Amino acid sequence: MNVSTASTLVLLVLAFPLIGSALNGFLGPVFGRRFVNLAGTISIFASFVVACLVLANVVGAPAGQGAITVRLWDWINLGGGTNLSVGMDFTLDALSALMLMVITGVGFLIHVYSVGYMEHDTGFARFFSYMNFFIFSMLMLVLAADLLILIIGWALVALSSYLLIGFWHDRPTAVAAARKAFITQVIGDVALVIAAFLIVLNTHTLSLPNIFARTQAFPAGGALITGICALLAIGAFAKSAQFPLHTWLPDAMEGPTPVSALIHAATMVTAGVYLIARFHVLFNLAPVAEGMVACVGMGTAVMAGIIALSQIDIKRVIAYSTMSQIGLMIYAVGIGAYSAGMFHFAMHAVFKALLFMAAGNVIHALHDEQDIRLMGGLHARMRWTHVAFGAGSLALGGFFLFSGWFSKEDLLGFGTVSGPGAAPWILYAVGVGVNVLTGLYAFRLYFTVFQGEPQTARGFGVKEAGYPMLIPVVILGALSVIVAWPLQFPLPNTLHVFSDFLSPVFAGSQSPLLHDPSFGLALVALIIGTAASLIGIGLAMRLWYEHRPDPQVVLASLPRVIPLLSYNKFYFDEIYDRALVQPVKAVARTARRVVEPDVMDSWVQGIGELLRGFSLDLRLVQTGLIRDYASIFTVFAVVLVVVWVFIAR
Amino acid sequence: MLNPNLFPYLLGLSAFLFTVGAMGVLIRRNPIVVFMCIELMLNAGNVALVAYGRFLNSEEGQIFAFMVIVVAAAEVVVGLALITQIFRLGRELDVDDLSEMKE
Amino acid sequence: MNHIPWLTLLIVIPAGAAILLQLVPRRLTAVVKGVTILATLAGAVIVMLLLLWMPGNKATNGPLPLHFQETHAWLPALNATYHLGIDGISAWLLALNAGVFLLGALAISRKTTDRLRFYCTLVLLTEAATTGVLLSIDLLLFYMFWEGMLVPLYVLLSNWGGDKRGPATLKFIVYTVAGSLLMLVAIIYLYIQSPSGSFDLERILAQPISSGSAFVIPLIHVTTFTPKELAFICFALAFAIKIPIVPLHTWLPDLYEACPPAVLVFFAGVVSKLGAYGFIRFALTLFPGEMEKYRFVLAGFAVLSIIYGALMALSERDLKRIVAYASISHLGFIALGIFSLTDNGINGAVIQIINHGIIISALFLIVGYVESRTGTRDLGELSGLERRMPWLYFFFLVATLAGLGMPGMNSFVGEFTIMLGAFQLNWVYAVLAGGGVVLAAWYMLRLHQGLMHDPPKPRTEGVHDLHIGEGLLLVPLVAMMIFIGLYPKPITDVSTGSVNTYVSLIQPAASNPGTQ
Amino acid sequence: MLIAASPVPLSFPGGRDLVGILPELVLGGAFLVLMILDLVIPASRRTWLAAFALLGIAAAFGVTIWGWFDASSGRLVYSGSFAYDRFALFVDAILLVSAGLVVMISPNYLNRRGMHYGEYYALILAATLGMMLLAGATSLMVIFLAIELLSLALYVLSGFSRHEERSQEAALKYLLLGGFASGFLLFGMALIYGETGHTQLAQIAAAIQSQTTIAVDPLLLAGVLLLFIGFAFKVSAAPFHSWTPDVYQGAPTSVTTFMSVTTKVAAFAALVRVFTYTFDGGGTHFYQHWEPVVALVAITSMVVGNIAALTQTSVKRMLAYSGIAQAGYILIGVAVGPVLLPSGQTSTFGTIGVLYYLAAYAVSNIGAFAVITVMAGRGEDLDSYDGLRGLAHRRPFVAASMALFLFSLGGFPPTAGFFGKFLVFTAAVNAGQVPLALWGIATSAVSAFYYLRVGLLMYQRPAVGAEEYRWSRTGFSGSAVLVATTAGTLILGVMIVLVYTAASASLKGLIV
Amino acid sequence: MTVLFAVVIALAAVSALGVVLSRQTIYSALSLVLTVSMLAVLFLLLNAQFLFAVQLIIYAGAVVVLFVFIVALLSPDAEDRPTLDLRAVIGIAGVIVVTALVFIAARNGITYNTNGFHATAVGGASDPYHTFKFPQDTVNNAGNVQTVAGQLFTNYLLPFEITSMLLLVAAIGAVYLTRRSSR
Repeated sequence: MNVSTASTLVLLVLAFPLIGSALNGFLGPVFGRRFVNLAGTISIFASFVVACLVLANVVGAPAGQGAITVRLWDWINLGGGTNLSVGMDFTLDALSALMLMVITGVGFLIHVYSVGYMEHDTGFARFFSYMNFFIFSMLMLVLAADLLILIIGWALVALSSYLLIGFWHDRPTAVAAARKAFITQVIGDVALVIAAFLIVLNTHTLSLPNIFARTQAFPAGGALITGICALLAIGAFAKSAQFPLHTWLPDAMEGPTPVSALIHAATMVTAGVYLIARFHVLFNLAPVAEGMVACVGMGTAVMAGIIALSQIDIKRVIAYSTMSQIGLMIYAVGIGAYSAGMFHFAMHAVFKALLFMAAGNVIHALHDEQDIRLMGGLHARMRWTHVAFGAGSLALGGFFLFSGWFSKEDLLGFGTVSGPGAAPWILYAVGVGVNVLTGLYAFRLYFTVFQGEPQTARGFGVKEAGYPMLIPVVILGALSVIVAWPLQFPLPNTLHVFSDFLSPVFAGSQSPLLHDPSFGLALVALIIGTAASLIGIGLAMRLWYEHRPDPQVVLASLPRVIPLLSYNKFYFDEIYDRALVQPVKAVARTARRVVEPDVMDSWVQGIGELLRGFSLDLRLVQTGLIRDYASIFTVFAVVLVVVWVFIAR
Repeated sequence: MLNPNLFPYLLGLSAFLFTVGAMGVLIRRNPIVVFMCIELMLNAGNVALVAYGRFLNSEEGQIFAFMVIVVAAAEVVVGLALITQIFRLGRELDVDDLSEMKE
Repeated sequence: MNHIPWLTLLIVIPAGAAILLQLVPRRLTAVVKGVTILATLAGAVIVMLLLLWMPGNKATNGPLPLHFQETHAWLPALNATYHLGIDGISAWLLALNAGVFLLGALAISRKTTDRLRFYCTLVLLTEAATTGVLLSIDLLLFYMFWEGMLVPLYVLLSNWGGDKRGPATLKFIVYTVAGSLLMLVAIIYLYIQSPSGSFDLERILAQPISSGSAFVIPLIHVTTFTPKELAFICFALAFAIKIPIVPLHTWLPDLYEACPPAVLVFFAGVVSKLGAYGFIRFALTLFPGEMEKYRFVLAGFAVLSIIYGALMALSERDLKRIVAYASISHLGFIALGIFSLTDNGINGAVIQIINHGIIISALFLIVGYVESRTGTRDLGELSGLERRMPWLYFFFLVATLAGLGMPGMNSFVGEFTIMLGAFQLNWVYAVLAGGGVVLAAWYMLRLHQGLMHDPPKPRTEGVHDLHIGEGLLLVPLVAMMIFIGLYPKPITDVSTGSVNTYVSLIQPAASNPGTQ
Repeated sequence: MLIAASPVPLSFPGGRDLVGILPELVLGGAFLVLMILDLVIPASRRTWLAAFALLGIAAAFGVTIWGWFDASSGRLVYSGSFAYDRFALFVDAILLVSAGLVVMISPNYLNRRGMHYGEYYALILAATLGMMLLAGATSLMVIFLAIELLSLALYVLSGFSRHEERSQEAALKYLLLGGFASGFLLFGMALIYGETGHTQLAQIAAAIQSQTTIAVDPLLLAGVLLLFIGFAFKVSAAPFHSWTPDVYQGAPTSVTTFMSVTTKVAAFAALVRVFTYTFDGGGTHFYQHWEPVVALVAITSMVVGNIAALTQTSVKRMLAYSGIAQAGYILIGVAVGPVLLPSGQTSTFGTIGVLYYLAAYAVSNIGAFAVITVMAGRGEDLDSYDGLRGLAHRRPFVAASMALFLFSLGGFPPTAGFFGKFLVFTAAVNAGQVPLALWGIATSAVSAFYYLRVGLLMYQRPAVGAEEYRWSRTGFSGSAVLVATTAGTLILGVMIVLVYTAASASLKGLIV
Repeated sequence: MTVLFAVVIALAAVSALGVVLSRQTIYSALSLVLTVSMLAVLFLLLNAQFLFAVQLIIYAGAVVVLFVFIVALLSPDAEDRPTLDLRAVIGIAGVIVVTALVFIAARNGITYNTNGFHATAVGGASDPYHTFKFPQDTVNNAGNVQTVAGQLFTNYLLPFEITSMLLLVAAIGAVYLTRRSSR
């Protein structure tokens, strides 16, 4: 494909959602609901079509021609060199094409779903405007060929997430959650910005191709490159809700469910994975940073899994599962298994969006009830949803031949061959544990919600959701079963369409942590992993379906600390509040109450008071008595003359 | 005839008259007396002028002194007129009483 | 280029209009306002033309990249000349100046402003003065405008505004006067010391001024500053007070609190930028060595302003005070960019000067609308306005995002480049400034959400949305915020050349990346 | 030191001498005629006297202008006791304009105060005459007599409201302290005469310059300083200022207007002539002996005046203190003395600064006082700050002009005051006396506070129900004066060249 | 001759003290008469005959008499005891110090320079000041009124004329201030 086509495609794919957003925002309130529904969905569909064209172009491109970068306009030019010079650059290659497909595809389905979900909400226009705007910014993120442009997209998705989390702005909790999410994102942005400084000052460019072309500026494994990668990773963690910066994601569930499905499951939160994959050239130069990333990813996976086991809000459970799955992806890209990570991302996008939308159906049917303890027995009353949710859970749990299984086993398989020393093995072992955990919480949710008997009167009266909300669910349900089959099989030298598709992107450099696994080893790993998933699912079945043993009993048998930590999310919110938020607020308060009046302004006031005092004293001297005046006169005259003339010499 | 060493005594006298007059202005409260003290000061000036003129062998001193006497007379006229006017307004003859405006 | 004295026109038009206004009867408020708008509009148009005709980066024969120069003898006895000129930096400040005053003129409400004609007269005189500050190259002329600006401002501030305006105005004037008088002494010193014996900046720069020998405190024999350094410190103080840089800022919040929004639009929009401009145009050119020597200290104070202003904005409850402290924080960024003494930093400062002018005007307009509708500025009594005023919500949202340096918005461009420059100075400054950015997100959201979200409170029940006129005032501002965010190149294309010249005045040691 | 003086040859005054004092002659003639007229003109027509006085002043002004071109290179008249040079004529012009303005605002005011008598104008003319003589005096005798002439007239004028105790008190204070001061003045003159043997400034200068060593006769120096103290009293420079606030407050406002300006102008002219140009010692740095004292007094005045003004609540007293401060600033110009530049020629910034400052001060201060004169209600003075509260809402233009005058006094561009300050500061820095300039800076910053505070009062909206001061109508002459002073303040602030060149030109012909 | 000087000077000084210290206003006035008369005599001794006359006529004759009138008119028996307070003490000290300093300064041509004070006998060669000499010329002759007058009406005409103006102003002022406000 040539530049002109590429730029047309880029413009189109970006323009549709933006136009849709503007139409909905400004004209939506005027033209009403139908207009909004159409504009909102069609714009995304159009963009999806363009994405397909892009994919076609990329796939159809001759070898080595798959990647193309277009400059829409010069953004800023301070003379080049260390002086900033940036263009509005976008790139089309396999990676961005894949992202485009997932974002627009899943995004379109979720928009369709939203039509049903938001049909009773008065703010529909605003909602669709925001959603379209999110798609736009997400596309900008993934298409950006310049770090600065990428940062813009990076922040714009955070913005739309902020807007959507706080969509119901009469709920103080929603508002607070939105603010929390946004500020966390800003921290990530700052990290990215500083990384950008280091990059531009050393490579004299911010355009991604040039950066990757000028890696000789960084001594491999040096402090500089490690720092850069660490900063990039922090940005990724903030976006992907990884360990230190993860607390915003569960609160983000305050937003409407489609939002959770689209932003906080399928697309935005996985941007971190994309970022690291995109910057793999740099990461491959910094093994330390890679290791850090891998550990954080795996650690988050475990932590989130443990927390997910004890949450009672249906959406939060899924949210933590998301966090855990993303942890795995991060682990993958950390150890250098980029295509595996991206594969899991794609699969996860499908089944996690599905799970959220199905959960949305449930919530909707139960009139906004989110407490799973009050659910149950929905399998009979919401068949389609139940089936879809089940499929999704199986995929999530990594059940044999479900999409999740392919991607997760593929990913863990690479874990076996990552890096020197024992650490990788430990990580791998933990990964297997995560498999078990996944099965557990996935099916705890499934069983408690759909099996058993309804816990509340309302549970008996539930009805299946309407078509707009059902069709996407069903489609995704189907996909989550079959989508992986033609793409990838988790064993080397078998089916690897997907990795081949991405290989031109990652062929450039190879992570020092990773070497190709032998077939046998991969097979063993595959068996172990599959077994682990089955174990997890089975355990869940015994505990929450057959109640043999009853979960409460098991819980009681465990040391109290584990459920406590798990239920309270390891107290992260409290710790941050005590350690960061309150101190800053206290400092600010002191600044206003003490520093401003008593320090900053004090010397001004002081001088004023001083002069006033002098002035009053001078008034006292001015007694109005002639003799006093004459005395003053004489004294000073004599002093001046006598002292100056006769003594001071 | 005239002893040059006399000069310091004349100048000393003028300084004495001047300072005494100034002290009088400071310590006396009756405006009329204050006025007299001012006259003393002017006279001190005259003494200096004349003495200098004598020893300088120039008549400027005398002429200057003459002018000063005229000035003194004029000042006295106006001053005493003011004092009587104030007395008419029913004020004490006391400069410490004239302190309506202060600070 | 045609021989019309454009720059003189820029000064004369508002001043002339001010005089013309006296002929208009008081009652014809429409005419009064019309004349004001026309005058400001004419200025804006001229500035636009100048920007178009601006010959890119072509440096002129003088030491400064000046264009459209006008030089006439003014005080031959003192070698003070009537010397006007603009370069890539002042051109943009002029544009901002003209735009903001046009906005201020449009924002005048004929109903609520009493003594409208007097008001308009003062506004126009202020514009003339600020324009003069931006145009004059001759130090004495500059000082005349710089100080003379206070006269109309004083009358303006002491006549319209809140209850506490009296003391606030006095504080502002005395504070500023103290600073500028110091500058006056410095100017005189330069005049006496410069071999050319002239007040004309270019003539002074032509022959460098010897820094003189440092004063030594007797007895303890501590070597203090050289005379030239002291002169520099005087200049720096004057400009720092005007910006203002913490800890010289205490006049600002009180004043902004007492100031009517229509005045704030151009007061906060332009007047506070003049300090920054002074740093670039005069401190940088006259004292390159000293700037380089003290850049770390100055940058430290700038960072202090960023953080401190942010913290104060985080803890204040009065809307105007919040915005005031926010503006202190932003101005800290501008100062940081200048003190980094790098192309990036100074270009960023130029961009940010424009951005801040736009943003702060918008914010103050919005605050004004809110106050006029709800009758309060207490954040605690306001909430849930989004339902009542969706349009205001939209404009305010954009302004907020711009204010917190949202990438894609205008101030991100400025802050990014500034922080890059600061990073070249020393990475610590950039990191601290980054902390300031995070705090900015915090307090801007606190302001925005506190005003817009949560269930409405009694005071915010019955309010109505913006009038079309009010909205139209905000539209261009918001448009600019977004446009500059997406396409800042036009600005920097004009400014870069000049900035290069200014930076090249500093020893190379200052401008190389000091990162590793 | 003594020059053995044989009787000098007698020189009989002739026509050239009369030409030399032509402006003074005209004014003196007007003075005499006016007294006659006072006898014949009925009481109800006294405004005619004002008109006539104005006429006389105008005539004298015209003669002065003619003299400016006539006396391009000045000459000494009356055998060296009076100078007919541009310096004197420049100062004369300022004095005459000020006197004219004051005469214009007087009739209405005096009528309202019920003391409209012909003597008023006579005394004003006499005082102006004395000041003009002082401006041109080149002999200690003439200086002394001129000072006494203007003082006597002012004593009576400040007591002009005969039945008001404040006025009488002010007059007596002024008289007693003035006499006291003139005692010092006289003694100083006596010492100078004795130690140099002459009363003519030219010969005194010669005598001082003939003494080439640094060694200085203490009595001579004492005389110089006493002389300076006498002048300092007249220009009301701290610490010899104590009389000023009381007298300014007690005297009728129109009189205060007159003396607050003209006395300073004349006395400073004499100061420049005597100190900067006579006692400079030519090559022998004699001025080093008195210059520090002058600088000290200057600093004291700036500090005391400005700080004391901070807490005043009476407009007249505030302006009095501001006058003290202004005297300090002008003294800077005197203190730096003549600076010998490395290039060889002497820099005259100081003197030009003094002259410019005097002109600026004249217009601004007369304007400020004129406002409170013409605004003063029937039978009382407008004195307390409260009297100005809300003025801007009743009389916007008067208030605006008042604000302008205050700005000028505070030294803000583009008003006249700025350039006066600027020039004296330049002179100080030029003479290497940066501390002096810095004192000026600091105090100016302080001064902004109280000047602008008054402005705020005027622009305060009067509280509902609170009764306002009863301001009088401006009247034609009053508005004319305000317009004139406003215009002057602005012109001196913007078109600096006019006065600046005049001032510098007036120095070319300056002779002692 | 010298004795006469001594007596006159002493009397003048004492009577001056009398002016300041006497408690009755009228006494002050009378001692002022004595002072001015003594000064008149002094002038005579110093060959200033004209001044001698003027002093007697104007001062003793007019001024002090005016004083006496006013005193008699306004406060015939005003008690004004000068109190010996701090002010007075300082004043007395001032009197002594200043007089002494002036006397010394006049007696020895005190000059100062960087090395500090130098005192040399009056008329000494190293005394740049006070080298008095008395050529027997017209000025110092007895009866030099003519000379003075000649100077007064030629070289010093302007000051002389100014005095006339001065007296006129004084007259106007006095008349204005004291007349009953009938007109």
